[in-house]
Amino acid sequence: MSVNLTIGKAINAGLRRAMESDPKVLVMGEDVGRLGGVFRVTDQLHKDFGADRVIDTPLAESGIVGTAIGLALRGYRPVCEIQFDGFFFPATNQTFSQLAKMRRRSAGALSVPVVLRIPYGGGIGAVEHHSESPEAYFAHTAGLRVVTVANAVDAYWMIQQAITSPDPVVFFEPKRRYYDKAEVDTDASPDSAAAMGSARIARQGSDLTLLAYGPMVKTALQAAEAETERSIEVVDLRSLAPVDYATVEESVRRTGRLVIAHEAPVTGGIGGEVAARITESCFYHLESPVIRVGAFDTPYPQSRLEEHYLPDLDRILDGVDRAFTY
Amino acid sequence: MSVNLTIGKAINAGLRRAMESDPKVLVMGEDVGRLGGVFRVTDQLHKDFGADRVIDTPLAESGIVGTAIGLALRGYRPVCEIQFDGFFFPATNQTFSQLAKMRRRSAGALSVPVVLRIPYGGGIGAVEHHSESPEAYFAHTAGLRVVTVANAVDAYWMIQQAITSPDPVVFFEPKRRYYDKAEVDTDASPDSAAAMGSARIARQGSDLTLLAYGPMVKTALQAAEAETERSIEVVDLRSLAPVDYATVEESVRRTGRLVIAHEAPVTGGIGGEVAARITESCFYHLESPVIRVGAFDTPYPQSRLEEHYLPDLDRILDGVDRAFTY
Amino acid sequence: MSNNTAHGEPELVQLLTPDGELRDHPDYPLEISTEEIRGLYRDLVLVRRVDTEAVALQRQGELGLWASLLGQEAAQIGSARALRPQDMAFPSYREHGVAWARGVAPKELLGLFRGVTNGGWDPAQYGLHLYTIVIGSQTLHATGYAMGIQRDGATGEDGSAVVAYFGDGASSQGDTSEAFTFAAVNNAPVVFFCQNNQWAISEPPDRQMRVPLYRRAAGFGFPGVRIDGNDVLASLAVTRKAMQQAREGQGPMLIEAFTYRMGAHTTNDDPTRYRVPAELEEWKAKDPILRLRAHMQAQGIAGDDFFTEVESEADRLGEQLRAECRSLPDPAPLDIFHEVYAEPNTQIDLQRAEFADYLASFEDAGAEGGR
Amino acid sequence: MSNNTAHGEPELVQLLTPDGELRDHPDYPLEISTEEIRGLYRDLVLVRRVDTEAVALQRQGELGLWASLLGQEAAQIGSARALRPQDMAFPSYREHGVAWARGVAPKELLGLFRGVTNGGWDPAQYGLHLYTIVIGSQTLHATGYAMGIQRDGATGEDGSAVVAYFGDGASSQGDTSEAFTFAAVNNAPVVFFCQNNQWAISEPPDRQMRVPLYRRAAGFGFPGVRIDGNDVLASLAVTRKAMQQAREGQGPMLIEAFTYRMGAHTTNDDPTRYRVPAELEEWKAKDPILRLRAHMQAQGIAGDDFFTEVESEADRLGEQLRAECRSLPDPAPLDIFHEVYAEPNTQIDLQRAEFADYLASFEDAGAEGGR
Ligand SMILES: Cc1ncc(C[n+]2csc(CCOP(=O)(O)OP(=O)(O)O)c2C)c(N)n1
Ligand SMILES: Cc1ncc(C[n+]2csc(CCOP(=O)(O)OP(=O)(O)O)c2C)c(N)n1
Ligand SMILES: [Mg+2]
Ligand SMILES: [Mg+2]
Repeated sequence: MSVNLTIGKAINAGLRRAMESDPKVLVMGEDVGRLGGVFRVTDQLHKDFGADRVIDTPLAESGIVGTAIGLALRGYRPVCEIQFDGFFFPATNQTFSQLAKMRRRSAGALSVPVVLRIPYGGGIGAVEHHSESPEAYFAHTAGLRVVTVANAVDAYWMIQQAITSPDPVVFFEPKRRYYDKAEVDTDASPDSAAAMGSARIARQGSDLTLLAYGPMVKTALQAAEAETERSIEVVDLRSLAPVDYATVEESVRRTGRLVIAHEAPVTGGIGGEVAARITESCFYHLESPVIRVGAFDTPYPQSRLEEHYLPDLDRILDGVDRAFTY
Repeated sequence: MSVNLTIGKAINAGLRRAMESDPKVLVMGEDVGRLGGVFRVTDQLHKDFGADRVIDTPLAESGIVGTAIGLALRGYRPVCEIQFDGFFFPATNQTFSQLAKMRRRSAGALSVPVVLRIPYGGGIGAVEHHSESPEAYFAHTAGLRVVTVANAVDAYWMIQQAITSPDPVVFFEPKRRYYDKAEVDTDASPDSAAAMGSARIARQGSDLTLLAYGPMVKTALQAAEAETERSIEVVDLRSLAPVDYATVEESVRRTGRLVIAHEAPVTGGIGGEVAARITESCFYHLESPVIRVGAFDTPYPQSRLEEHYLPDLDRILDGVDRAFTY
Repeated sequence: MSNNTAHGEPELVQLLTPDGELRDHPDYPLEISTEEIRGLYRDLVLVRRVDTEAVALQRQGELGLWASLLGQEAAQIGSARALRPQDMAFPSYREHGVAWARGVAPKELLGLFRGVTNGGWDPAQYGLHLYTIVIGSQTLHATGYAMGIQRDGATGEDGSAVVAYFGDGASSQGDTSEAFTFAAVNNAPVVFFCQNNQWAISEPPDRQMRVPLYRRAAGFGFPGVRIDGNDVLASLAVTRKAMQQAREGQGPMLIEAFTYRMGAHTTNDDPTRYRVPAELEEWKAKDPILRLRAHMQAQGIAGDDFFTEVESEADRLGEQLRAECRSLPDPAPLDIFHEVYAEPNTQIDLQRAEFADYLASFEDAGAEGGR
Repeated sequence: MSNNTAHGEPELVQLLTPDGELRDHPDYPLEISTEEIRGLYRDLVLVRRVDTEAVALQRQGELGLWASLLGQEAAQIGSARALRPQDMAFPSYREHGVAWARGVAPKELLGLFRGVTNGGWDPAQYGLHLYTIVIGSQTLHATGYAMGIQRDGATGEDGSAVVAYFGDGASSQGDTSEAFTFAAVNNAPVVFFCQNNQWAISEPPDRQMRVPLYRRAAGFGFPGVRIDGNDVLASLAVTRKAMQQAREGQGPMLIEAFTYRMGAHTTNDDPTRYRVPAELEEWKAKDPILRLRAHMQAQGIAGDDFFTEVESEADRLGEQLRAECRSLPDPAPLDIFHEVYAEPNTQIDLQRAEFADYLASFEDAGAEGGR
C-alpha cells in the first residue's frame, strides 16, 4: 500500500512495524509516551504498545543510554529518542565509551543493538542547543554506525534497518524536513529497500558531484536545479559511518569535481574526512580540489542569524563556482 | 636558569609559576592534592598553595568542569585535570555546550578562562579507557582552543599561555612522553616563547612534509632520521584549533608532499581536516595526495595489541613511501 | 509495573493560606513591612503581565518561543526578593520573575526568545546569570561560583551567597546530583531552589522521583524543605533564611517549591495531550496573586486605588513591552563571529573576512540581488 | 573551609564481631549451615590468594596492572554468595571475589590486566557482566538490565534480580545518581552494593560525601543500610534479603559495605603519599578472614585439618594461576578488527585487509624483518 507520508510519520510507521514484528523492540526517551515526543514521532505508540514498551524516562540522557545498554544486554532492542541534538552530550560517555565498545571488548559475547534517534540540524528558528549538527563526533567513534535520512522512503526503511541491525546505530533525523512528504510503499518487503550503508545518487549529472546528507540533500537538489550551465550530480550519502565510498568514487571519477555540503561547521566535519579520502583514491581524476560548504566554526548563533550561518542554495552554488575556477 | 626537565615536571613548573604570579589560578581534579595527580604533574602544589587552591574534587568529571565554569565566572582561572583521556566524556556537555559557548552567547560579557589538562594517547600498556586520543572531538567544537605539546620547553611555556588565555583551552599532554627530558630556561621572559597558536618546524627537509603533534612528534622525528633517501621536514602542529596553516602551507609548498601522523583513528581525525584544507590551498603544489597515518577505526585494543594499533616508525615510513608512489 | 510513588502530603511550609490568612511558622518567622507586601503584589502582577504579553507576542510571530511562568510567580518573586544585590542567581529558562526582581528589563528576556540574542544582559550587573537551557547544567555553575565566594572570603553576615533554580525534571539529571555533592563536601554557600511545577513537559513527577524531592537533600548531607510555592511569603521567608545560613557558613540547602505550571510547557507545547483540566481547576484555587490580594484587603494593607494603579501600571508595561519587542535590533550577519574567542583567532578571522567578501559580492551584484 | 563531614558511628549491621562472636540482628536473621560457613571461609582464603598472586605477577611484569581486593573479601564473597544462578551482577574492576563466587576462573580475570583481552568471559554464562572501568557507568547498565527482568516477567519468588557493585568514589558520579532515579521510579529489581573502602585512589570519603552514603538511598525513595563490610555473614544475610525483596517486587535497595582497601589503589599507586600507617593497623584488627576463623574455631565448625587443607588448596591455586597467567595466549594483530561490528563493515574490512597486506609485506621481506 502506497501512502503519502511525511518523514516524521514515516519514522513513526517504521517504528510501529518494528514493534509489531519484534516484541523485544522498545521505545524510550523523554516525553515519548502520551505526548508522542515533541515532534510526535512516537505518536500513538504508547497507547498501542503500553508503558512497558514505550517508556517515558526520567530527564537524564546518560540514564537513557545507560539503561538502554542494560536492556540490550538482557535481550531487548531499545530505540532511544534524544529529544534534541544539543541534549545528547550528557550521554557521551555511555555512547562513546560503553555502547560503542561493548561488542569488541567482549570479543563478540555481548551485543547491544541500541538505536539512538537524534533529531538534528537547524533552520527551525529555535533557541540555543536545538539546532546542532553533531554527527562528526559519532562518525569518529569506532563501534557505532551512523546514518541519516533525507526523505520519507528512506526514513521508513532505514529506521527498521537500524533496529534490526545487531550493531548500535545512531539515526539522525533532519528535523527541519520532518514535514516533507513522499509516497511510501509500507507493505513492500524489507528486501526491496536499499542497504542501510549505501549512498544514493539522488540526481544524475556529469560535470560535478555534489554530496550532501540529511537536511542538506533538499538544498543540494535545489542548487543543482538552479545551476543551469553545468550538469550537477547529487549524491545523498545516507550512511556517515561507514561511508559508501564505492558510490562516491564512481561518481567523482565520472565528474572530476566534488563539492560537499553539510550543516555542521566545516572544520572537523564529515566533509573533511570524505575530501581527504576521495582526494587520495581519486587523485588523478580530480580537476579541482574538493570544496566544502558548511556552517562557520562558531557556536550555532541566535536564530535570526541562522539563514546566514547555514549553507543555503547560494552558498552551495558559490562552492560549485569555486570548484570550476581551478 | 636552565634546568633539565621532563615534560611532566615542566608542566608542574609552569603550573607553579602561573599560581605564583596570579592568585586566581586554581588547580582542581581527582587526586591532584596530596597525591599530586596519578602522573605527579601537580606534585607539591597542594602542600605549597593549600587545599583552597589545589582542590581534590569529588569523582565526577561533569562536576569538575561545571564548577570550574562557575569559578571562572567568579573571576578564577581553574586548571582542571582530567585524570585520563577516557574519563573526559562525562564532562562533554559541560565542555562542549557550556564552556565553549559561554563567551559568544553572552556577547563577550562572560569570560570563562578554564584550562582542561588531559593526559592522552597510548603506548603505556594500560587497560581500557586509558589510551584514547579524543582531540578531534574538541577541534570540531567552536569556542575551544586545543593545543598539545611534544617537548618540555613547549610544555613549560604553553601551559602558562593556556592559563593566561582568556579563552577556554584544552591542553593535551602526551602521557607516554611525560618522562622525555629537555633543557628549559625557566626564568626566561614569557615573551621569548613562541605563540601558543603557532606550529613549529621541528626538523628541516625538502622532499616531504611530515606533520605530527603530541606523542607522534618523536616518532615522526625518528622516522625522518631513519629515512635516508629523502629529506623529510617535520612539523610539530602544537595547536590543533586553530591550526597554524601559514606554517604548514609554507612547508608543503616547498616540499610538494604531505604525510600526517596521529595516534587517533584515521577516520574523522585531525588529519582529514588538515588534508582537506591543505589540498584546497596548495592544490597546484601537491605532487601526491596527502597521506594519513593513524590508528585503525576500531576501539583502542587490549594493550598487547597497541604496538600494532598505533602508528609507529614503520607505518609512518610506509606512508612516506606511498606519498612517493604518485 | 506499579510505581509506588507515595507522594503523600509531606510537611509544607506555608505562611499564607490560599484564602489569604497568615500562619506563623516556628522556623520561618516573617519580618515584613506593609510596603514590602505591596511591592510583592506589584511584582506578581507585573511579571504575570510580562508573561501574558510574551505569550501573545509569540502568537503574533514576534517571538519564536516563550516559556510561560504562569502559576509560578510567587515561588520566583518570593525567592528572588530574598536576595541581596551581592548575591548571584543562576536561572533555568523560565525564571522571568527572578529576572524581574533582579532588575533585568523584560525586553532583555525577549531577545533570546525572539532569536536576536543568545543571552541578553550582563550577569554581573544584575546578579543574574544568563538563562541555561540544557537541563541541570547551571546547578554546577552555581556551585562553582559559590566556591569562588568562599575563596574570596566573601561569606559572613554581610557576605554573598548563590541560588540555583531548577525544575522537578532537572532533579533527575546527573549534573544536579553532582552539584549537590560538590556543594555538600565544600560546604558551599548555595541554595538549590527547585520549582516543582508538577510537569517536565509531559512527564509528571512520578517519572522523576519516588519520594518528595526535598528529601533528596538529607541524603547528600544538607537540609531540604518543601514550601508552598504559590505562597510568596513562604518563598521569601524560607529563601531568606537559607541564603543567610549559606552566607554564614552553614552550607547548602534545598528548597522545593511545590507549585504548578498553569500554562503549556512552552508555546510549542500542547498540554491537552497529557493532562486533565481538573488539575488546573484545583490549582487555580491556589493562585498566588489572589491569595495575597485577599490578605491585603482583609488586613487593609491596600485599597482599591492601589490595585487599580497596579493594574494600569501593568497595562502600560504591556504596551511598552510590545513596542520594545518589535524594535529589538536584529543582529548583523557578521555578529556570527562576534566574541567566539577573546583573542584573535586565525580560523574565525579568516572565515569572517571571507564571509564579509561573500556578502559584499551580493551588494556589488546590485539590484538583481546576486544569483 | 571547614568540612563538617560528621561521619559519626551510624548503625551498622554486624553479625560477626571482629572477635568472631555471632550477634543476632532482628532484620537479618542468619540461616546458614556449617558447611556453608566452611565454604565461605574457603572462598575468602582462596580469593585472597588469587589477589596476592596477581600482585606478585604484576611485580614480575606478567601483568600490566592489578587492582587488589585485599581487605574487601568479605563484602564481595558474602554478597556474591547471596546471588542465585539466574541473578546478574555488574562489577566495577576490583570485584575478583565476586567473580570467584560466580564461577569465573581467576585466569580469566588476568587477561584484562595482562592486556591480552579487554574482557575475558561470557557474562551470560556466569551471571557476571564484564568489569567496567569508567566509574559509575555499570550502575546504569545494571538498572536497565533489571528493567529487562521486569519486562520478561522474571520477577517473583523464584525470579531474578541484579546487583551493581561500585565504590565510595563512584557515588559522586552523575551516572550513579541517575541509576538511583531510574531504579526508583521503575521499582527495578536491582541492589546497589557500595564497597566503601575509605579511599578513592588518594581521596577519603569526606571528599565525596558529607553524611554516610547509605542515607543517600532514602532521598531517592528506597532503603539504604550500612553493614560491616568485613563481616562475610552480614554481607551474605543483608544481600540475600535485599535481592529477595528486589525479586519480589519491592524495588531497589542500597547496601553500603563499610570496609577498607588494605592495599594500594592499584599496583601503580603509592598510598604512602596520602595515608598514615596507623589506619591500616586499625583495620588489620578487623580482618574478615581472621574473625571467621576465630568463630569457626570457637564453635568447632572446623578443625586444624580443614584450615591446613584450605591453605594447601590455596598453594595449589597460586601455582596453577602463575602457570596459567604465563600461558595466556597473546592476541593476534588482526584481532584488532575482531567484532568491532557484527555486520560486515566496509571501513573495517578494508583496513583489516590493508593491514594484513602490510603485515605480510614484512614476512615477504624475509629474515631481515622489514625495514
Ligand atoms: C539535557 C536536556 N534534555 C532535554 C531537554 C529538553 N527539555 C527542555 S525543558 C524540559 C523539561 C524540564 O522540566 P523541569 O526541569 O521540570 O522544568 P520546567 O520546564 O517544568 O520548568 C525538557 C525535557 C533539555 N533542555 N536539556
Ligand atoms: C569516570 C572516571 N573517572 C576517573 C577514573 C579514574 N579512577 C579509577 S579508580 C578511581 C577511584 C575510584 O574510587 P572508588 O569508587 O571508591 O573505588 P575503589 O577504587 O576504591 O574500589 C578513579 C578516580 C575512572 N576510572 N573513571
Ligand atoms: Mg517542571
Ligand atoms: Mg573506594
